[in-house]
Amino acid sequence: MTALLEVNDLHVFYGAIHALQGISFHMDEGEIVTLIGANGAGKSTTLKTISGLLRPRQGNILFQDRDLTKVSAPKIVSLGIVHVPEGRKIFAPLTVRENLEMGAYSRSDAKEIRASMQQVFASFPRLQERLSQPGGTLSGGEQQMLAMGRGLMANPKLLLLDEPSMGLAPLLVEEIFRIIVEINAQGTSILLVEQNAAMALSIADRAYVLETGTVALEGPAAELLENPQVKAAYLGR
Amino acid sequence: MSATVERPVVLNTEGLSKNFGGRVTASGYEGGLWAVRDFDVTVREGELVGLIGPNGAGKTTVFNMISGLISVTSGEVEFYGKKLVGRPAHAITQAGIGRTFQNIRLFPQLSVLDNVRIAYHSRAGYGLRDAIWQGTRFARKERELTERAQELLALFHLQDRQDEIGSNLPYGEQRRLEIARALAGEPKLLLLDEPAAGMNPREVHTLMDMIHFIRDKFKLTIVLIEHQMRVVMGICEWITVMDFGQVIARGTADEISNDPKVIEAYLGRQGRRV
Amino acid sequence: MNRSRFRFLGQGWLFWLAVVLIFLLAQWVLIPRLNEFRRTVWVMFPCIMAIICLGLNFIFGFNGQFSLGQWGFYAIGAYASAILTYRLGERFSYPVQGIVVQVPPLLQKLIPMAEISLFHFDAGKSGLLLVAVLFGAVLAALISLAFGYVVLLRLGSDYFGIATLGFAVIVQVLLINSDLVIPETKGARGMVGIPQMTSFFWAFLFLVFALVVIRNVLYSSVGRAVVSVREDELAAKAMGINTLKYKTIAFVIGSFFAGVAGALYAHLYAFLSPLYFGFQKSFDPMIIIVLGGLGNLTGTLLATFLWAITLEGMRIWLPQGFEAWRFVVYPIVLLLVMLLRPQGLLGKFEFGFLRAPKWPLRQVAAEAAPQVAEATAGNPEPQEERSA
Amino acid sequence: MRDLPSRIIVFFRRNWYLAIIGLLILLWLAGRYRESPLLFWQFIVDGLRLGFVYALIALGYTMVYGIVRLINFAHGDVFMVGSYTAYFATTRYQWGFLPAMALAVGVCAFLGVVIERVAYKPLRDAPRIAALITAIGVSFFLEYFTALDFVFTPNFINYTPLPLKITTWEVRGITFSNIMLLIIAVTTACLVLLWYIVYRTKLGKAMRAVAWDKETALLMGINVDLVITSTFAIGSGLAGIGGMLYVLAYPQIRTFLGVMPGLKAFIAAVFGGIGSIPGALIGSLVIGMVEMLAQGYLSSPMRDAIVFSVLIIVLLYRPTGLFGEAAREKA
Repeated sequence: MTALLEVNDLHVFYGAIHALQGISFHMDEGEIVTLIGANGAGKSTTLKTISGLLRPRQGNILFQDRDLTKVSAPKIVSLGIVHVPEGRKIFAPLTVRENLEMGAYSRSDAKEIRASMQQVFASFPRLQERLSQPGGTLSGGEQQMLAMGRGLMANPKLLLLDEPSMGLAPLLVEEIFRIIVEINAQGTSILLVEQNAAMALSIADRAYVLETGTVALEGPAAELLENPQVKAAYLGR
Repeated sequence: MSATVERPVVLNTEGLSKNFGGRVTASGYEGGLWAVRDFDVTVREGELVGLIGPNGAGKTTVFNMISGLISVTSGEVEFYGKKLVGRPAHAITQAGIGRTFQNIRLFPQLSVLDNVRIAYHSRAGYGLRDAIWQGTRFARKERELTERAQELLALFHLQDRQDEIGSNLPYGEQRRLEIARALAGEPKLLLLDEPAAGMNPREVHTLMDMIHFIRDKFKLTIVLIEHQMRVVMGICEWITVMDFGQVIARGTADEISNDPKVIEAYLGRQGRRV
Repeated sequence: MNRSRFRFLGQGWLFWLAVVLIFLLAQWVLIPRLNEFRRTVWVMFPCIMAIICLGLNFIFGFNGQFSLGQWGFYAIGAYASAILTYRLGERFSYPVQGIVVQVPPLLQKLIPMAEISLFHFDAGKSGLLLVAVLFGAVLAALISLAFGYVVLLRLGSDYFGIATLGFAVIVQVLLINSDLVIPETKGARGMVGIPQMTSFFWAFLFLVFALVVIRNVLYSSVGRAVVSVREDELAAKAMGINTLKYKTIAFVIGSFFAGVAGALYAHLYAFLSPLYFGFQKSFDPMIIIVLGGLGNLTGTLLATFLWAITLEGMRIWLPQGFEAWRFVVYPIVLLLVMLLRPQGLLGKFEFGFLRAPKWPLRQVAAEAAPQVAEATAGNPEPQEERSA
Repeated sequence: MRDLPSRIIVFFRRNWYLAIIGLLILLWLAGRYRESPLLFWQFIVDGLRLGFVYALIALGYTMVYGIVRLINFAHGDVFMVGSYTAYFATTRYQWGFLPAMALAVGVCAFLGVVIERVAYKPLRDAPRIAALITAIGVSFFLEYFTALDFVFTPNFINYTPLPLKITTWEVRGITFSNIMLLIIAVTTACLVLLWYIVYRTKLGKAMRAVAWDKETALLMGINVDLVITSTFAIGSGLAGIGGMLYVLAYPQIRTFLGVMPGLKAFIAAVFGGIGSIPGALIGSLVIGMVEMLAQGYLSSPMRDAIVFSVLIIVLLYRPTGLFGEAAREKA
């Protein structure tokens, strides 16, 4: 079986700053893979490069054997990769419904879009109650749900989640993670970037630890959870 | 904690509230969103107080109101008994309240040294005329203030970086520079807004040591915001928990982590594990 | 022990040498070779324009206030000083003949002047010009203080730009109607008979004056406060800086120099027309400082001269009958420069004296705070803005 | 809107000096009204006519500013090109009214797109001021290039014959013309159409999404470049219609014709709250009427000063214009 996503030797620069210094990893269909690491290790940069917001100077990204490094960001979405950005980035003046519609921008079949919306409501019933409310008036947790629902509206094969738990009450974090597992169970592969390494490792299949733009460690999530190095640096126990 | 009772009150807020988007009508505020409602806190000299809650709970809004960066809708802030509400931000800083920001706000295109020297501005000891003339008084005062800035930088291991541009520093150094800059204003009360954001547990640990160190060295009172319980548990003497703009609990770390209201609204059943 | 004092002067010697050399070269080599018109538009007018641009750069480039109203203060300076000298008129003239040096015949071949007269000037007129410049500049500064106090207090960024543009338009309209109150301005017809007193010496002197004052303010605590407002106004407030005060200071200083430039302009051409102070021209200083690079003094000087020489030079360089193409070529050049160098011609380069003085590293024996571990050494990811 | 009267009372109670100034102006106007009510109403009607034309230009400013935060100084000159297109189509080539208008829309939309691609798009990641300077540059270029002898020449052109017959009639002594009714009808239709596009179509929603956050819009699969280009096309097309209507009402054409209406429409957009469609309309109508009253009762040059003074005063008390979203208090 070929990998769903394969990242080979990725180098990315912000001006003169060498942010990614040769990152390689892969993920198979149906997996939850998580990238953990300190601030500045290059986790968000990796996601932005996969979704086409940043261009690598070297290396390639293969999605179902197709090279993404020359593909435009909107085209990547229509190929089936959706990136839910850090900090949710809700379109505040648009209503919840319009936000969801924007998620389905790359699709044109009205009937299927309606079906997707029903699916999103099944996962996030709270969104249905607030359909005509401007996105900016939702609470932090609801915004995260909207961001994820909006991502799902594109019917992705692969969902890139950047810090979904950021700034949420522990109570809500648990709910969000439960939903992530649920989405994965319905067949969407998930690449998860998390500050909250303990939570991320507890739901992931495999994990990569990034340090200063390179992959420092990799392995099954359960193993890393027990790794003394990881424990000391990222789990705080 | 019986000794704390005699210490003087540094900061006291009463009914501090902030409404965004509401309109003044003859009968008070109408509509809008209450970001903070009736926030009360009392902080005594030398204490280290934690303010926790999820994003959007209103913690940063409280800081912004205390430091005068946004207007206060109602309520009062007292600093060593002096009323602060209505005074401009720079006057509040000069009165002795320093702060840092959640998403580090350095002066991005200025050198590290200038970042700190700006904070010494109100103590520069010369004015526009001296600056234009560049006489001996200017030279002397400028040297004094630069040397003080360099000493402060040395304290934070940044002295070799003085000519570097602020935004080119790595993340950890930016955090330290921001704290150094806040200390340059010689505050009595320091407000730290999520100083541990984006740090791994090991870094958080050293950061907490540093916070203890500066509190003792500069005889500070510190209030810090955090949304991870674990970070504040170890070092804060008192903790206030906020959610949806309101205080839902206050007490010592132990009291908070066993408070049923906090568990229900914030931590969750297994929350203490996280 | 006074080393730091000498640092400030010490770095300056090259600058002052350059100033004197440039002056001598221009006065005795360049100017005699140019005819009256070119002398005015290529040498003297750019000096004046550079003064107004330095002022605007102080406001926009260093303080971050998007002001399109500089032209209004320029007009105020011009008219105020012109009215003053018009009224005082020709009564002031006390020529002073100084030492006249006869140049040896050999040197005459190199320098196309038969004699060099030192101290040959008109004391009365010079005094009158100084008073006029001061009057125009102070009036511009006072009006900017009042306008700034009302507008800076409440408006930011683009809205401030629009309000200041409005100010410039209002000033122009008032000038058109000014003959109702002050008959000698002759309103829309334009004011004539202003004594022509601006020489290269004065234009250059005031340019150096503006440059040194702005440079000195910039690299002091006042200047750092001014710049901090541009960098991050909120953080500046939290550092105890009265941002409103420093916005006002920058605005007033910038307008003061606009007034200086206006006064020199009035006494250069001896004719003022409200048409010249229209809103489309008011973009010129903004264009120049962006070309030279915001917050770059050397760049502003360079861009002003390049701008003036290109724009006026095209009158000569373009083939006969293509005069109308001047303003077709100019925007194309502008576009190309912006597309190729959006950061300005010089980027961050500054001429020595105009650069911020550096302080020596100092090893301080201080008890050090616990080191925060550097797991992140190297590359900060840009921090996402978060709101709470 | 229900509590508007009470809000106005609260406002004036706080800013009593404004109330006094306003009262004086009202008294002065009332005096003029008593002299000749007819003249007063005629000015108002003329002001409305002007205001409806401004609205078409102001919409373009507002849309472009909303999406790329750029004051598109070349917009007034696109408007001028629209006037010339309509003039040549109807006089030299004898086109009918509607085809000529369609041509003006097409030419202006195309011009807008070209300007965006050549002068603004390459600078999207550069400092905002760089794009502003190129906007000024494009404006100069259009004005002076079209003034060349082999293009439109620098001379005034009198628009004769007009493509439609002007009929005027008097209602109680106030003169109306069919041109005015045409202007009102066309502008209203454009407004409704625009409102429909922005709030009801996929493109319009994408425009609002792009205006809020370009990067996230990209992540949703929105072709941001295409959306921005469409915005320029729509805004410039509206300016084309405006250009045609303007020269029908004021039939003298010159290549600098767009400068003042462009500036006024821009002021109107800011006055109404930049980014807001109803704001652009209301702002334009108010500016048009203020301008006509100032011109009628004071003098022609004074009107620019009066318009700007009104703008500055409004901005001082509503820093984002009448209908602008309230400034977010950010910290």
